[in-house]
Amino acid sequence: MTWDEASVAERAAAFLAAHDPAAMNRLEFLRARFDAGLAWVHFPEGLGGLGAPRELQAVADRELRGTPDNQPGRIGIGLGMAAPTILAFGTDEQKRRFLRPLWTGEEVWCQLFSEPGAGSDLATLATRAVREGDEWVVDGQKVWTSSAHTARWGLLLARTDPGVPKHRGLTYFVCDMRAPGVEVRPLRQITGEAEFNEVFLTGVRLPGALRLGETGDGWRVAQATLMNERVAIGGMPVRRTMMEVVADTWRSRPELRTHDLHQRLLRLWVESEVMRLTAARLREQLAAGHPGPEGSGMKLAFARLHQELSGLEVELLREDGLGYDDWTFRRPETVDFLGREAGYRYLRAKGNSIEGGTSEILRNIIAERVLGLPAEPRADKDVAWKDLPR
Amino acid sequence: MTWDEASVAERAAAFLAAHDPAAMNRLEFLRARFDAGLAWVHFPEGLGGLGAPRELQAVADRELRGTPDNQPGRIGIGLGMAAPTILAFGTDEQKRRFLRPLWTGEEVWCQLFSEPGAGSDLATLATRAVREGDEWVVDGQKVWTSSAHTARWGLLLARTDPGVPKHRGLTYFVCDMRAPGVEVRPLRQITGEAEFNEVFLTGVRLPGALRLGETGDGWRVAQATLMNERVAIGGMPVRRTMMEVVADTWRSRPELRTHDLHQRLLRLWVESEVMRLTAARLREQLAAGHPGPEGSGMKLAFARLHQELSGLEVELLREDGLGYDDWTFRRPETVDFLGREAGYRYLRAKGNSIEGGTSEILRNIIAERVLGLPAEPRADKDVAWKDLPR
Amino acid sequence: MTLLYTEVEEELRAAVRDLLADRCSPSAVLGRVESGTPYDAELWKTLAREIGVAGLLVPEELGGAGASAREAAVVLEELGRAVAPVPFLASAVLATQALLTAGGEAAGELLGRLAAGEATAALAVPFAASPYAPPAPAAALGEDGTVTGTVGGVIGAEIADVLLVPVRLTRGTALCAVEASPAGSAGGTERVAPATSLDLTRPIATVSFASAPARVLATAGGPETPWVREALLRGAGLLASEQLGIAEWCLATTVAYVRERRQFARPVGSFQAVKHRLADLWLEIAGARAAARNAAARLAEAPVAGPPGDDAAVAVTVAVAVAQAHCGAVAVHAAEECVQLHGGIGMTWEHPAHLYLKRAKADQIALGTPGDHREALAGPADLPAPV
Amino acid sequence: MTLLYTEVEEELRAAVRDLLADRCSPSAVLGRVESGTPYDAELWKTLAREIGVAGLLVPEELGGAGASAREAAVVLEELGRAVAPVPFLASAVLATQALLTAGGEAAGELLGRLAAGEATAALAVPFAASPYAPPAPAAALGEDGTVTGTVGGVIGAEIADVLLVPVRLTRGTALCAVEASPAGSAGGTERVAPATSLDLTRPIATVSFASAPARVLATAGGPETPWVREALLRGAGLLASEQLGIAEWCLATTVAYVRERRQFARPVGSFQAVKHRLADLWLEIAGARAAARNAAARLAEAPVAGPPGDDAAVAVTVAVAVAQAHCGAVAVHAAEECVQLHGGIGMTWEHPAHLYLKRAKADQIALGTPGDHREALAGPADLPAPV
Repeated sequence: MTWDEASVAERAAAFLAAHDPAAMNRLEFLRARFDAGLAWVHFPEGLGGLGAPRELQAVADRELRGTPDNQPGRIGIGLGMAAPTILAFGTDEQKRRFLRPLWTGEEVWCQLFSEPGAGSDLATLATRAVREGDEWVVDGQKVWTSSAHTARWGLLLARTDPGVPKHRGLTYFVCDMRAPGVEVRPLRQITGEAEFNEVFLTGVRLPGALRLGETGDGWRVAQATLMNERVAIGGMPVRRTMMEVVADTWRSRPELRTHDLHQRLLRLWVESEVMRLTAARLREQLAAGHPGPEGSGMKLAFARLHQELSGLEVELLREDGLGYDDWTFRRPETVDFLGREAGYRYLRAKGNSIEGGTSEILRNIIAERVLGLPAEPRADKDVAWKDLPR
Repeated sequence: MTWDEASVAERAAAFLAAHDPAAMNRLEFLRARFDAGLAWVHFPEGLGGLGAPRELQAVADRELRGTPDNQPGRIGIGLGMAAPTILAFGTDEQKRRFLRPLWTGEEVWCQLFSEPGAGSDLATLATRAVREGDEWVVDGQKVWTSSAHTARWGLLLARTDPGVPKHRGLTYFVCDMRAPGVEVRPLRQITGEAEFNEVFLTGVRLPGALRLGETGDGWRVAQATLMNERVAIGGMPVRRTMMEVVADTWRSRPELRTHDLHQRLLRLWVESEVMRLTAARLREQLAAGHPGPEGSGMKLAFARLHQELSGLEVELLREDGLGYDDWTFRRPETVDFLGREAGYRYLRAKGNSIEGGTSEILRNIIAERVLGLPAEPRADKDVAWKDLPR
Repeated sequence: MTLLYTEVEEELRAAVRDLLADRCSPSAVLGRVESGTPYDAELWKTLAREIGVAGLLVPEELGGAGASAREAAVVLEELGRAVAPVPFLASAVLATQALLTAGGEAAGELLGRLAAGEATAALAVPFAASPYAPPAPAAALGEDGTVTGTVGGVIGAEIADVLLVPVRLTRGTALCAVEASPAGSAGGTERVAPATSLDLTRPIATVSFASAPARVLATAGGPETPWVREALLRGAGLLASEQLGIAEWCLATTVAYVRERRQFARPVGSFQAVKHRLADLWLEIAGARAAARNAAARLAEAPVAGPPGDDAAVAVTVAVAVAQAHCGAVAVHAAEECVQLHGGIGMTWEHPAHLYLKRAKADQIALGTPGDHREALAGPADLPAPV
Repeated sequence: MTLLYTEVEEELRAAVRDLLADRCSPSAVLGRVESGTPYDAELWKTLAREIGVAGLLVPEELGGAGASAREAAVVLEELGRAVAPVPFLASAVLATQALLTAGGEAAGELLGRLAAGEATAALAVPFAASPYAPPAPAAALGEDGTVTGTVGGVIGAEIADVLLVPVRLTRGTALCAVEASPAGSAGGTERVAPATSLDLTRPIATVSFASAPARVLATAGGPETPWVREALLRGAGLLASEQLGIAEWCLATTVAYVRERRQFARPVGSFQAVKHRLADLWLEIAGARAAARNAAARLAEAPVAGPPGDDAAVAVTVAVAVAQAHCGAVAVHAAEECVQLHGGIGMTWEHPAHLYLKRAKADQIALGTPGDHREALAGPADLPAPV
C-alpha cells in the first residue's frame, strides 16, 4: 500500500489502542512497536517498518509521544550506522537477527574502524582477518571505539588480502564483542573522562555468517556506514546551542564585559546565525529531494564555531575560567556540553574537528567532490597494501 | 690593507677635498666616487669598492651626505640584483664593462625572468636561446618587467637545452635591450598605472660575451639574483609605515571611529609593532653574522599587514573610501604608497603577496627549509623539460 | 517561508542571465569603465522594459509586477555576478523603496513611470550611509518650493531622470522629486558631477541643486526621514544578494583557473593549501546564500514597514543585519582570493577580477559597514555592550 | 639594548634545560598532575639553590644574583617548554617584584630568604588580575595586627612558606607578610584550599586568613596597591617568555610528529595545507620571540618603577602590553594546532599536548587578557577610542 500521513497516524492509533504502555513492560512495548512497523517506518515490513517514505517517521513519533522510547542517545551507533548498513548489505538472516534487538536497545553496537596507524587514511588499516575453514580469525588493534565496553556487537573492518591495493583487500564483519580474545580498555581523554576505548583483538574467531557483504568489498560497505555517521553527527538534536550558553554567561555577568569581547561575541553570534540558516536551507533541500553539498561543510563550520565560542567563554570568565569542574576519570555514555562547565566545553570541542572525519579531510572532500578540484598525486592507489611505505 | 671606520672616513674626506661636488658635473662626480672605491666599499678595488667590510658603507655614506647621489630608487634592480650577480658570476671583462655605469645610473637594468607560463614555477620557463656560431638567438616572452622601457640591459634567463630536466637546461645572459627584436609593451595594473612591462623577444641576437656564468648553469646564477631580490624587498627604506598613515587618518577623523574599527586597529598596531621588533631582531642577527631564517617570513608578514591595514583604511573612510584619486594610465618609476590615496594603497598592496615570490611559495620555503618538513611528491624533477605536461 | 529558489525565481534568473551573457561580458564592461558613460543605458532599457525588472517591487495597481524582495534579490545576484553597470539597485530598489514608503498620489505616479521603464530615479543620499544612522537631509526646501543643497557619494544619478531629494523644512523633513535636465542641456538648476570612484562599474557622483523646482512627495514631522531609513535598510538587505553574486563569480572563476593553470607540472588547484582555502571560501559562500535568501524572504514577508520595534520589524532588521555583516565580508574575501590565486594575471587591468574586487570593496562600505550591522544586532540578540 | 640572547643567558638556559630534561619529562609531569602535591618541591629546591634561579631578580646586596628580567625571561622560556610544576613565576617573579617595590628592611630580609632558596613566597592576589585594574585588597588588617579575608585564584600558595597579602587599612593599603603554618599542622590561622584547576601544572588555590599574625612590609596612602600593580605588570611582561616556551615546544613537537606520521603513504607533514599552517605558526612564534625579548629587555633597563607616565614607564608598559597581546594568543594557537595536527592522539590524556593546551589557555587569562593589553595600548599608541 501507499502510506500517507493519515494512514500512518491511524496505524499508530490502532497500535496504541492494542498496547497500553502503562500496562506493559517497557521492552515488550518496544518489541511490539517494532513488530507493528512503527520503529522506522521507511524500513521494510517485517523489519520494523512499513516501507513508507522516510519523512512519515515524524508522524509515528508524534503519535507515540510520551510512550517509552529506546533511549536513542545510548544506542546512536546502532541506529545511525549499524542499522542502515545491515539493511543495505546484510543477508535476510542477518537483518532478522540483528535489527530488532538493535532498535529496542537490547543490544548495543559499536564501530571498530579506526586504528592507531589508520585515522584519516582509514583504508590503510592493518587488522588482519584470516580465513580458517568456515571461520575468520581476527588479530589487530582498534581505537576511538565508543560504547565498546557496553556493546554486544561491533562493526568491524579488517584486511583479508594484503596483496592487493589497500581499498580492495578489506572485508566487513559483525564482531561478537563477547568472543574470546576481545579486550576492551578505556581511553582517557584530555577532558579527564573516557568516552572511547581501545579494543585489542587477539585470535578472535568469527563464524562466516558474521561477514557483512562480500569478501574484499569491505571498503564499499564501510563508505555507507561513514556517510550515515556524518549525517548522524550533523543532525544530532541539541537542547541548546553553544551560542546560547555563552550568551547567557555574557548576560548574567555584566562586570566581565569589554569591547574586545563584545566585538568578538557579535561576530560569533552572526556566524552562529549564518550556520543555523545554512542548516535550515540544507534541510529544505533534503526534504525537496535535492540533497545539496552543503552537508559536508556543516560539520566543519560546527567544529570551528564550537571551538571559538568555548574558547571565548573560558577567556570571558577570567578567574572562573582558571577553574575546572572535575578531572575524575569517568565513563560517560553520551556527550553533554551543557551539563558541564566552560573548561570542559573548551576541551571537548577540540575533538569536534577530529572525530568522524577531521576538518582537514572534510576540506579535501569539499574541494574535490564539490568544487571538482583535482586530487593530489597519489602513490598509494595501485600499490599492494603490503608494499606501501610505513 | 684592513679598513676600519677611521680609515674609510679619512678616504672619504680626502676624496671630497679633491672633488668639490659644487664645482663638478653630477655624473663626473659619481664616476670619480666610483673610481675612489667609495661606491660600495665591500666591492673589490677597481670595481667601485675598497674590499672593506660591508658595514663600513654606512661610514662612506655618512661622510658623503649631501653630495649628488645615484638616485637609488630609479636603479634598484641594477644595484640590488644585477651588481651582486655580475660580481659573483661575471668575467673580469663583464665586471669592468657593466659595474661602473650601473652604479652611476648611466645604465638602467631590468630583470627578464618571469613568463606568462612560469611564475611561481620559474624553472619551467620557455624562452629559448639557440647557439649560432658565437651568437645566441633568443625567442620568447617575458612579463612583470619593471624598468624595461628605460633599461639599457636586462638580466635574462633562457632555456638552452630542452632535453634535460627543467632546472638543468637554463643559461643566464645579459640582454641588450637595444638589440633588434626586443619589443617592450606596458602592462597596466589594477591601480590604473603600469609599473611593469611585457617584453617580447623575437630573433634577438646576443653575442657570446653576454653569457653570464656557464651554459646550463643559469638556475644557480638566478638563485643568487633572487636571494638578493628578497633581501632588497625586505630592506627597502620607508619614509613612513602603512601603520602610521592609517593611524593618522584615525587621529584626524574622530567622527569615523567605531568600536569595531578601534579593536581591529589596535590588533593591527600590535602586529605592526611585533613585525618591527622581528625585523630589528633579524638585523641584529645579520650584524652579528648569524643570519636567521626570520628573513623569509618578513615579506610574508609585511604583505599581510599591508593588505589588512589598507583594507581597513578604505573601510574606515566610508564615503571617502568610495572614491579613487586617479585612474589615468601612467608609467611611474617607483612605487610610493604614501603619495597616493587609500584606494591606491589598497589595490597596490594586493601585489605585495605576489611579486618577488608569492606568499604561498614563501610558506613552502619556510616549511621546507626552516622547519624541515618533507617536500611534496614531485613529478617534474627528473623529467626532461620538453616532456613535462603543460 | 523558504530559503530555496522558487521556479518563478529561477526563470527570472535565467532570463536575466541570458541577457547579460549576451550583452554584458567582462570585456564589454571593461571597455566601458573609463568612458564618459559608465552606465549602460541600452542594457538597462532592455532589462527594465523587456524583462520588467524595474517594476518588480512596484504593486500591480501602480503598474508594477507586484513581485517581492525575493525576485529583486535574484536579479541582484545576477547583476552582481556580471558587475553589470545598470542602475537597478539605485532606481528599482533604493528610489523605489523610498517612494513606496512615501506613498501618496505623486509617489504612485512616479512609481508607475519607473515600473514601465519610462523613467529612472536616484535617491540623493550618500551610498555610504548606514540605515542605523541615516544622514540628516543635506538640502533645504525654499519658500518658493525649490530645492537647494549638495549631496555627495550618490549612485545612479548620471543616468537618472528623476532625483529624489530628502530636504529640511522649517519643522520636519520632506521627500522631494526633482526632474533632471535633459542630458547635455545647459543652465539646469540641478547638476550631477561624476566623481572618480573606486568602483568602476557603479561610480558615485555629487548632486547639487540651486533653486531647483521640486514636487513634495511626503513630509514627516520630526527630524527623521523614514523614507530614507527604510530605503537604506531594505537596500542593505538586498545588497547581500548582489554580494552573493559577486562572491559566486569569484569562486567559480578561481576554481576554473586553478584547475587549468599548471605550475610544477601539476594543476595549481591540486595543491592542498589552495584546495583548503577554496573549500573554506565555498563554505562562507554557502552561508552567504542562506543569509541573503533569509533577508530577502523576511523583506518579502513584510513588504510594508511596520512600527519600529514590533516583531516583524525586528525580524527584518536581524535578517538584514546578519546578511550584511556576513555577505559584505564574504564578497571582499572572495574577490581578494580571486586576485591572489590568479597570481600576476589577477593584478592586470585586462583581467576582470579587479572589477569585482572594486565592486566588493565599495559594497562593503555601502549601506552600512559589516561593523555597523553587527553593532545593530547587539539589541535584538540581547548581547549588551560594556557600560 | 639587544633582542638577542647573550652568552650568559644561553649558559643559564642550558643549565635549566639540562636539569629539566633529567627531572621533568612530560611523563613525570603527567604522573604528578592529579596527585595531592602538584608542585615539585624537590625540583624547585634544586633550581632555586643549585642553579640559583630564585634570586635572579634580587640585588646582590640582598643576597641575590643581581641579574635582570632578561635572565628571568630565559628561565621562564625553559619552564614553559617543560610545563614545569615549580613556583618560579609565583615566588621568584610575582612575590619578588612585590617585595622589591615595597622596599624596606623587612622586605629586604625576606628577599634574602627567597634568594637563598630558604623560603618560597606567594602573592595573595588572583592570578587573573589585570595590571591595568589591580584588584582592591580582599583582606583587612585588624587593630591587633592580624589579617582577615579570603583571596581566590592564587598560584603557588600550596608550596609557599610566606604569603604576601595586600590589605585594606582604615586609610590606605598595606602589604603584609604571613608565615604559612608548617604543612600538616592543624589550627593555623591561614588556610590554603586547592581548587580544581584548568591548568594541571600550575593549579590555583583559595587562601583564607582568620586573624593571622602578620608583619606590615609597606604602606600606601591612597586606595592603590603599587606593589601589586608593579608585580602584575612585570609578571605579565615575563609571562610572555613562558608563553614563548610553550609555543616553541608545541611547534617543535608537532613538526616532529608530522614528519614521521604517515597517512596516504606520505608523511602528513608533506601535505601543503599542513605545511602552510605550520609556516604561519612559525612566523607568529618568531614575532613572539622578538616581542618577549623586547619586553624583558625593557624591564631590565628599568628595574625600578619610575613615576607612571614618564618615558621609561611608558616604554615598559608598551613593551609589556605588546608582548602579552601577541604571545598570549600565540601560545594558545600553537597548543591548539598541536592537538589538532596530532589527530586523535593529541586528544588523549597520555599524550602531553593537553598539559600545554591547559597551561596556554590559563596563561591567556593570567595577568590580563590579550584584550586588556591591547586596550592599554590605545593611549600610548595615540589611537583613541570612539567617544
